[in-house]
Amino acid sequence: MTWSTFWSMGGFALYVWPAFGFGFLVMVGNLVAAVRLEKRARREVREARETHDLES
Amino acid sequence: MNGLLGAQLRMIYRARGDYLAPVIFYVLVASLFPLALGPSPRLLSLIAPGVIWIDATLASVVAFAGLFRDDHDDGSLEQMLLSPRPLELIVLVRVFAGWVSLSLPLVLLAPLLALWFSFPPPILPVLLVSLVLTTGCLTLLGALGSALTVGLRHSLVLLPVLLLPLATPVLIFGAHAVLLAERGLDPRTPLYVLAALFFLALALIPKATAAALRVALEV
Amino acid sequence: MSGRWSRWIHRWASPPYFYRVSRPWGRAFAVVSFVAIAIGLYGGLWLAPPDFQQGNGFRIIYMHVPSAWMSLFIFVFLAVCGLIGLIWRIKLAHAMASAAAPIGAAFTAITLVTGSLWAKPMWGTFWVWDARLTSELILFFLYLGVIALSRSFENPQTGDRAAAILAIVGAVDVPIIHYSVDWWQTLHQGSIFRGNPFDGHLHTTVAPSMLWPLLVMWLGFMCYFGALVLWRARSEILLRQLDTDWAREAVGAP
Amino acid sequence: MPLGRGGRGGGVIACGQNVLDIEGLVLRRGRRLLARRVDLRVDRGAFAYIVGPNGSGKSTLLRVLAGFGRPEEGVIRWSGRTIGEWGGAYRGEVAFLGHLEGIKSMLTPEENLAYRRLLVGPTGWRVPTPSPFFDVSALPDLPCQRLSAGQRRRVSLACLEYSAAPLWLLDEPLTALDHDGIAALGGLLARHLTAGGTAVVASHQPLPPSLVPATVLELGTKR
Repeated sequence: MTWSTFWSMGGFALYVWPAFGFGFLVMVGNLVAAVRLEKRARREVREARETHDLES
Repeated sequence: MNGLLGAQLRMIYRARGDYLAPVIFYVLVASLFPLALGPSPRLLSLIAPGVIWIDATLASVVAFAGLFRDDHDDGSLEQMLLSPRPLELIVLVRVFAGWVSLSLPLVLLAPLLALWFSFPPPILPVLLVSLVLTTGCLTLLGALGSALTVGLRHSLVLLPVLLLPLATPVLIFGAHAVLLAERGLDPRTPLYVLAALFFLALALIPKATAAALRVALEV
Repeated sequence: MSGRWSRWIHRWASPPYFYRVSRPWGRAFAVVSFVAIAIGLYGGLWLAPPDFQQGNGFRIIYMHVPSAWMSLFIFVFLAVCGLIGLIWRIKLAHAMASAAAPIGAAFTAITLVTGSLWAKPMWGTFWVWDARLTSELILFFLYLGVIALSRSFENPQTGDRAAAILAIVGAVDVPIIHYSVDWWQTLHQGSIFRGNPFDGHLHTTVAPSMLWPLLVMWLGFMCYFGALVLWRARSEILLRQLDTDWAREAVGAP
Repeated sequence: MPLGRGGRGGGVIACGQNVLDIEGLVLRRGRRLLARRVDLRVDRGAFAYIVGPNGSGKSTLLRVLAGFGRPEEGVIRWSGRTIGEWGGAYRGEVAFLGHLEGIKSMLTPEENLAYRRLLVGPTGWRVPTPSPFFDVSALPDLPCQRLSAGQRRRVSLACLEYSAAPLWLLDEPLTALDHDGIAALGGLLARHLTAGGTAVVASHQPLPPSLVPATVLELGTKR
């Protein structure tokens, strides 16, 4: 397996690389979503604390 | 339990006007296909099983969206949940009453649709048997969907998304039983599988519907 | 449940304990998944010999097949978490389920896209009504249904429990869908296409040099899922315990 | 006139001492915390009166007592056993009157009574005194949809009158009742209590003078 056949994937580069590209894109997208979820969760816990203090 | 069924059917009879809409929807949608695809009998008879099944599935989903909503809105759902009788039985009675009022018209109208789609008459019995089993499964699934979304206002949009994936096996075996019969092949295999699906749904879905009703009313 | 067993479940499933313990476990899973995926890719893309029939195009299976396995595994995971949550009323189980659902949907999407990218060179069209791809498509709609239901209630607990019921019924339906679509395909075998690229290929992959990267990729994906679901579950459990003291300490709020 | 499990040897005493005991209950609706550590004890033959502004958790408390969902923290004991221990049997112990009347609008009052009788089952149903306060035959024999709100409320209270459940949970029972309706409800509740039953009543309106609650629980201030 030489570098040239690796990049060209024996003529299937047009399908193999987008497939892996999309796959890892989505998996990284999941990580980004997880970060945003954690931020939202932390913010809501802080907010719940403030509103809770006001009520009691 | 038959007293409950009697009361349910009496209620349905008195409010029969409300149960007309899904039937009109069913017949109307079926009549759209010749308008869209042209009236040639050969084409229509080819697509007849598919059209009847997709139409029956959509009509069922639309019709069953409100199965438990009226009980929820007038408070009798709370009384049903507080009844010492097994909730699965009460749900089963409600589902059978729903089948009679909403699905039976779809089955009885199938010959009319068959006529419109120049459907070969000798295959009508297979169509009716398979449609009865299909609407049985769809009624049970519709009851589950209605129970899951009973507390929501906009459940009509959500219900198809929940139910149609679950209904695909019923669609496949139901439509293909008639397709095979049309080609002169033996339709018994898909019919047996459809019957098996119906009994599996009969065993599993009332329990899930009862649980869904309890979840919906939880504080 | 015997005393020891229920004590173990309640100790492990208590949110603060889970919140603390899941961090190291999550990191461990993340490291293992990174290493395994790297090795799997190297094995699959570089070492494995090209397939005699499909040349190097077959290498897409190293992304397609593991994510297909994951999409099925995560749906069963949803159903099991739903069952635990419904029966023993363990809030953590619902948090894990609502954390896992989007990941499962993502893997299903990957499977569909890589499947169609693989069908293009082998079959000339991006979409083939093949039995496996079709049941994967239906599984994708099942995921969307579960996620949509869990988010359409303003009370998160009702949403969790309703989605759990749908996931359980869905999990029972998945094998039925799979076999009904298979039966549907054999019925139309003659009319659309002779044999299909996926079935033929999997049974002939006997060469071990092709097989081990597949298993390593699968291990990598499982650990990736483990790390991600624990991470998301920590946020989901916080969202469900907003006004508890431990949540505030965990977030470091005053 | 025995009240309670008619089938199980008549009187209320037979089914335990009918005491409702709530300890450390936390009331939560979705994410909002409504009340923390609610403690309440209602003895046999007495009733508790729940007051508090709208949205303070009165209805939530009654619904939890009726068994709709389990409380996360706190214990509810009825006749010495927690709701968990009662399991399915608890449903026969409770008669719940919510904001909604709980009657079918397409059935006539008589048919509604028959429908509720089927739901509650033989052991949960008993024939009240000869002249029941809420005599359904006095109402027009039309589907309840065409009756007035007050008449519909009388039908749902009639269902309560026939109920043999020892624990009554009444959420705003006085709504849509005229003056003598309120007096009739007072008499109905009084007879239930003298027969050894227990009740929890949540309401805005002042109770009729004849009814003196054993305990008054103020909701809305999170202790």
